[in-house]
Amino acid sequence: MGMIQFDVLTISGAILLIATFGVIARRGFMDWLNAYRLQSIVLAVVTAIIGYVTGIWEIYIAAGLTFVIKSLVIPKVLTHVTKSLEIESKTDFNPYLSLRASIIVSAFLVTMSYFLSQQIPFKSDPVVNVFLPVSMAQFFLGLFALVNRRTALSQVVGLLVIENGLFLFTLVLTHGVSLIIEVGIFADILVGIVISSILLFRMSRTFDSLDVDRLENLRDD
Amino acid sequence: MNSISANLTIVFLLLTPLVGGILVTVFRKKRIIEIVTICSASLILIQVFFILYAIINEKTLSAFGNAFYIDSFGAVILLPISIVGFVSVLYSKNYMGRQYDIGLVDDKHIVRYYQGLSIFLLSMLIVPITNNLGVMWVTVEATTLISVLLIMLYFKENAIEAAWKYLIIATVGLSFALIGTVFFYYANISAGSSEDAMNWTGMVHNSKLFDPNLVKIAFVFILVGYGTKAGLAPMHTWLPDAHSEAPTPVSALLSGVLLNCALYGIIRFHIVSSGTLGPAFSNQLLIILAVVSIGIAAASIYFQKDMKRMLAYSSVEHMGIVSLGIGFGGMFGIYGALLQIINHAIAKPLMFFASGTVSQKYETKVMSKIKGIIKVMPITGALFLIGGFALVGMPPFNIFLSEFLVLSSGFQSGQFLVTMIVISFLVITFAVFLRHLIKMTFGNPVLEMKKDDMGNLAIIPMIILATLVIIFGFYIPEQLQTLLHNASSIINGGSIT
Amino acid sequence: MPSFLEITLGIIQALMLMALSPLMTGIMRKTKAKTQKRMGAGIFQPYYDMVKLMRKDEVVSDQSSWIFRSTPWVNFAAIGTAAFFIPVFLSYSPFGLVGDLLLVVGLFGLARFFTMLAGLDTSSAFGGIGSSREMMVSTLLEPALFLAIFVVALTYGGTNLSTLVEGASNSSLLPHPQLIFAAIAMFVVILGETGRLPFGNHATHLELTMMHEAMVLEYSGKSLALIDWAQSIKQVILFSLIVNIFTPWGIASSVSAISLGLGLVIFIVKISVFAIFVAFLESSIAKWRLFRIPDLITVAIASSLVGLVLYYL
Amino acid sequence: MIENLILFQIIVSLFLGGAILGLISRNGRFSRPLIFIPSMMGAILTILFSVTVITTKSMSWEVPHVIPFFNLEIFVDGISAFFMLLIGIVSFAVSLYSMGYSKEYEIKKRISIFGFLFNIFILSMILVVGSNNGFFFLMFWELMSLTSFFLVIYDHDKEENVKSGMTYLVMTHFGTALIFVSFLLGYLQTGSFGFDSLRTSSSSFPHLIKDLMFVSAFIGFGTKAGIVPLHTWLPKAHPSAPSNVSALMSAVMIKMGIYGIIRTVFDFAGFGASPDYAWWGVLMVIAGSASALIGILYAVVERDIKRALAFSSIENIGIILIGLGLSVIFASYNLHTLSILALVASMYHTINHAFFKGLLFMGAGSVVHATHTKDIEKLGGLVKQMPWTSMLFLIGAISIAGLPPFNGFVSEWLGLQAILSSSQIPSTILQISIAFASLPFALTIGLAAATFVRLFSMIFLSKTRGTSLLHIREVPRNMIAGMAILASVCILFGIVPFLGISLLSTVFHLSSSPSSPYDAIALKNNDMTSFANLSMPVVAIMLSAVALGIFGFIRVVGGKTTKTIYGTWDCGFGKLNERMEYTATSISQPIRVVFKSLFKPHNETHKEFSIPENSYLVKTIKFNSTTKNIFEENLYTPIISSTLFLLDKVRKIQTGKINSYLLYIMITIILLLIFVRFNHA
Repeated sequence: MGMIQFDVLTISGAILLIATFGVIARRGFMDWLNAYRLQSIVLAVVTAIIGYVTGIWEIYIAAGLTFVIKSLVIPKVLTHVTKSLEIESKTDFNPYLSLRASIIVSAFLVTMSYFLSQQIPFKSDPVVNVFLPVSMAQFFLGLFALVNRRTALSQVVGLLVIENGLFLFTLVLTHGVSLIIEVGIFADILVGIVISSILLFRMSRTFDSLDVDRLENLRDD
Repeated sequence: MNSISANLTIVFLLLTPLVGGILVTVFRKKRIIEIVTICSASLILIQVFFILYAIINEKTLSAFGNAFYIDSFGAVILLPISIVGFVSVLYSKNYMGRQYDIGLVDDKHIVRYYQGLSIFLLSMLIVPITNNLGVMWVTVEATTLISVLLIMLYFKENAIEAAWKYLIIATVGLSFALIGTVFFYYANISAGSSEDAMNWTGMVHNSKLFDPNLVKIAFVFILVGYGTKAGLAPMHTWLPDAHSEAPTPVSALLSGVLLNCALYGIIRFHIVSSGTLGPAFSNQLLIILAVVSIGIAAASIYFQKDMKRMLAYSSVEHMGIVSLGIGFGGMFGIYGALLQIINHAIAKPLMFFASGTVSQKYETKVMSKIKGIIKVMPITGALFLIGGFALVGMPPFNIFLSEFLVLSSGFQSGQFLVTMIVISFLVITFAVFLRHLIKMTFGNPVLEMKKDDMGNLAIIPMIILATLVIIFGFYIPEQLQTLLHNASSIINGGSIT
Repeated sequence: MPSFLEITLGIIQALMLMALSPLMTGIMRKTKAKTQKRMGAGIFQPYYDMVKLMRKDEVVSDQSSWIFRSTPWVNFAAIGTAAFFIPVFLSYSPFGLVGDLLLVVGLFGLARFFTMLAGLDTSSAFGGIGSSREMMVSTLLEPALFLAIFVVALTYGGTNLSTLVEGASNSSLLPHPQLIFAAIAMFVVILGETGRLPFGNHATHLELTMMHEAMVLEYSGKSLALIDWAQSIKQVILFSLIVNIFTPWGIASSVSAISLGLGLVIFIVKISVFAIFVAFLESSIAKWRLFRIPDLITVAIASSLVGLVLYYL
Repeated sequence: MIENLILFQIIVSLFLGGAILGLISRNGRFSRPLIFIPSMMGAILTILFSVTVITTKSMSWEVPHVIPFFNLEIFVDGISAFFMLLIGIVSFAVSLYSMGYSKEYEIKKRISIFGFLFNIFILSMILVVGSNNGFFFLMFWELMSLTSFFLVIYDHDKEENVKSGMTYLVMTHFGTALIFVSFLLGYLQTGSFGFDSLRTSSSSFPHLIKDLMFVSAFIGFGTKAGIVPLHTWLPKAHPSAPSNVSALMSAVMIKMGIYGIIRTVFDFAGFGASPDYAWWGVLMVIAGSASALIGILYAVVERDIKRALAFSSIENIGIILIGLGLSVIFASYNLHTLSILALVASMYHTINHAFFKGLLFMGAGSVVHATHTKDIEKLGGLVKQMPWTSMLFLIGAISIAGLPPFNGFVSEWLGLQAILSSSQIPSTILQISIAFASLPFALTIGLAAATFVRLFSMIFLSKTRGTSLLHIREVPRNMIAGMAILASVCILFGIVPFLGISLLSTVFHLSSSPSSPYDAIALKNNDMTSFANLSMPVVAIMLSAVALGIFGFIRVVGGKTTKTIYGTWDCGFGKLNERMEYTATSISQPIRVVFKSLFKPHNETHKEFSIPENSYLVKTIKFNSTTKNIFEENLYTPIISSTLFLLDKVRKIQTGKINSYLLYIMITIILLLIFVRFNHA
């Protein structure tokens, strides 16, 4: 393949990573959602690029799906669910780590995922070489967001980021496995989001807050 | 058996719960849907026994090309699913009926409950019979979602909390599992396999050619991922919450069957990675997690106030013992582990049912408030004792044999230190678990209650299980023995024949 | 199987012990009286007392049961039987085939067991005191006695009394220093077993000093006679044991008229001397506090342990 | 021997039948016969069976493939048969006794459950000594523990019964774990849990393995046998259980521990005749002496009849262990005859203890049955109301106190002789230390006499101390019969030791066995001079002869005299009442003072003065004296509390914060990845 493609891949990967960082850095829920939407769009583009590079047509479908579901449907659902809530409960005022600290940790995680990818010997497949670490990084950053954030909403978003990472990861390594599985995964995620939004709804009813600190009745100490 | 009949078998097996669910949605009358579900559950039971018979005779059964593939190991997992599914449905009638009578749930809930139950069964049935590991992952994830729905059936605060934790942690965990799966797939691809690269059969076939480093990392992801779902410490944290808050029949299914499905995933990949690296690698990982789980369970049981939480922790312990057996390896170890899967799946639902009935009678799950069960409800009390003693591995009940085998294999494989540690943990667990059990069963009830056992439909499922518990204590049928032997040879050799 | 003559001789020895026992008591009483500057009764007084008691009617406590009534008989039977195993003037007793020193100790134990029960049977506080003290003392004496026996048995090769005494008579004490210590222990044990000072005092009926008397306080008439007699037989048995084991000179080792006669005379002399010595000792010391007695017994135990070590080293 | 096999199967089915009949007979009129007659028949057949096995040849039975890997192997050789004989005799007597005893349970609660457990309990003991495979051994062993546990807490209305049952269960399970470890070590060597393979190849094990096997098995079985300091469950469980059950437990069940130790030493752990193994014996002797002394010391101050009996069981187990240990020592120095002597001593004591302790527990049961109290401070004067019970109890007391002419004396005589023979061990240090070990032994014998004088007199003699005797009457006939059986056996084995010794010599294939009941137990020195002789029949004859003689003599000399019944001498005070007589506490007071370091007695006196300022006119004095159990305070409590402390730290990880949970997962994956990176397995 040509130099250009490679550059395109690298650049898009970089953009994706930055978008992910954007998601990590934001506080207010709406900013989150926008960041996530942005990231999803980038993801869709990346998917398309991969499709172009590898020349497997299913991947275009996947890209389309991604664009539709992730950057349109899910944000819509979430905004709908949280319409009734007032702004405070949607904003994550005090995560466990300060912004600066969390950036450092994320940086560490990114390096770790690159390191991890080094462990895995690959045939010289540029797509994999570029995007495997990116997807891993996305994954771990999402996980970190889950660990770090205190409101249920932001945890949902963290889940979504993880899921994006997964999607990219699967895509990169499998070049679109048998489409059934892709769809299955998609469906699972979608249902998961729906259920969690139901839960969010209920939570806001019962606890009139989405603060996960409220969810500490079940414990042993 | 030829491919057609094989296909039919599978189709019927999967259709039964599906149709059951649909019927439930169609007529929304409580009595009817109860009967429908019971029928479908018993149908499943019968079909599973049929399949088992087939497997015992001709080792494997594959349908739709290689999409579905059942070997002895899958059958071993299939058996508890059907049995526990049946008894749970049977028990649900009485249990949910009472909840309904005291107005805790309404018709809408009942319908939703039985729909959920059917789909739950369906998804769990797919896990051990599918050949495609990706599909397996999808179904396991599906079980999570459905069980979350079942847990948050009636929106009590704790139920919501448990559901939330369960959802988040399980999803995160399973995402690890997906990564692992894909890694394995990639390893398979790069090993040069073209089609059915996601199929377990294919993977085991090529496992010799896989890249070791990749497999190592992949297995770690699988272990953490499915381990989260299987409740191996320290990823077990969701388990006590979910099990304690779910409706009792669901808790029985969760701990009796769902955990096994997750372990099934681990063991499948364990076979593959043993094919590549030899068993030593995955064994030590399994042993580490197992010991941690058993220890944490032993520690946590003592301080529990809630009956079902205590049972949940004992599930953690038993999952630990199973993976310990697999980790120790050897004929004894693996056989013991498989036997332990079945035994635990028999004994734990018994305990859950008993505790469910008791907590309905006493209107609390708090153990300190429950006294003198044996006086208030003699039969349930006796069954409660049987289940409890079985769970702590007391002969002449079933779990004794499997634990005996597992521990022996520990010495066989030269893991003296680990075995001694585990034995001491088990002694501690014995003491602390029985302490709660005895305190609840004997003594005098705090307030005067009339003596009854909450109806036959509450008793019968327990009696079925209790009989199995006792019989398996000192007699295991020939067929089951052969089945277990084949299964353990599959795991042991990492060979498919 | 021992010959008829031997058996008769053995029986004669036993009967002789029984016959002699009151005399010893008398001698000791007389000695004490002398040392206390009294005239004192004649040395045959105990015989007269016994006959008198046998002729008297009894008073039996209404609280008491058949245990109380049967005790004197069991008591005498046990101690009387013990008498058969003791070599007196003949260095072996044919009953050595039947029993040994440990059996003798056991028989004493049987007697004591019933005496203690009888003391408690009448529900009088005196009996209680006696039994509870006897309980403690006898318990503590047991190891001392056994260790002493241990030393002796090891030295002379057996708890069979015939073997013991023969071995003793054939060897001199000098090569066996451990026997000295054993003798000390044995002596203390004898004082305790016979309830003499500093353990208890036969002379008084003061509850501070009573042990044996307290237990048998309720007895009268025939029963009392039996009890006293049994007690004095026990005393003689113990005396002759210590005498024959530790000063085995002149005991007859063969059945011939001269040696037998000689042995008899020598035995009586020895045992009387010993009795007098005990009496002197008794009148020269005071009764000890009950909880100082364990110290004395400890001394006994210690000395026999020393004897043991000496034997092995 | 096919007949034996059939007989055995009949026995098993009889007990099972009794169990099932008990279960289905729902407290009906016939429930007691339905339960206990099968068990009686089973017991008789067991006696028959074991006797045939002992006299003819061993029986083996194998049922393959009931469960994977292990076959149900039954193998009854002499030793097993010997213990089966004990089980048979005792359980026969106890079943007979229970016919009457368990009547009250019909009113109080379900006797049917009791019958079920009772039968299964006896059956499980038979199967324990019969089983020839580690797995099934452990299975029956735990079955035995489980059934006995339920029997202990059978009267579960009382909290403390359940508590003590719990202690028992946990401790015995701990023991089982150690036994399991010992089997595992054997399995490691032979690759099978079958006892046969152990027997054949155990001699070739490495020495370390042998030692480990022995130690773990010794601790494990010792827990069941109740050796100090693993004895704490015993004085708790026995009083809680119904008396017939505690008779079975104390007479037979704790002997299973002894059985296990014998098997381990002589069969499994590959004991060899070399001084390397002497320390096994030394360990046993030390443990035995400790148990004997401490057990009896606690018994002598105990107020509760059954607790006192339980403590004395600990003592007797100690004596048995001393004998066993001596025989091991002798064997390891290749002194064959001496080791036989010691073995016979300890086994003889095993027989005896089974009999008289069963008898005594049944006696205690009758007392409780009649008076409904176990506190000897409240008893007294029963000899007039319950002549039979008191008579039989007295026989038991004399036997256990080791006094001639009853059986206790014979075994203790043998034991002492064994200790005396220690002078032939070619090792001075051992000689001296064993000689010193005779000190606690002798002390124990003395204390045992004291204990049972106290028990008997406090229960049966003089005036009652609390409960009124009005409604107390003798127990029903079948209970007396049950006791009488064991009592007569006690006397028999005392007066005719030939029985026991020839039994043992056939069981253990001993070279020297007496020919006729009349010739004495004769121990010889090396120069064939007699070391010691004992011929109990003659002793018995002499005792009676002397008694007759003196009776005649006195009649001749004293002539005929009358007996007058009159009040006890009261110094003319005139109002003797039961509050003035000696109490159980006051009787044992001197001993309590002498051994105060062990009891740590804590006395407190409350005085009330009729005139507060005047401290001379005392109205009431309350005296309260309590003794502590130093083992629970200084050994068990620290261990348990420290364990709980650790557990408490561990379970804290369940914080309830979902973030922390996710963090665990993250950390786990990272750690595992690092682990994988840096380990090259």
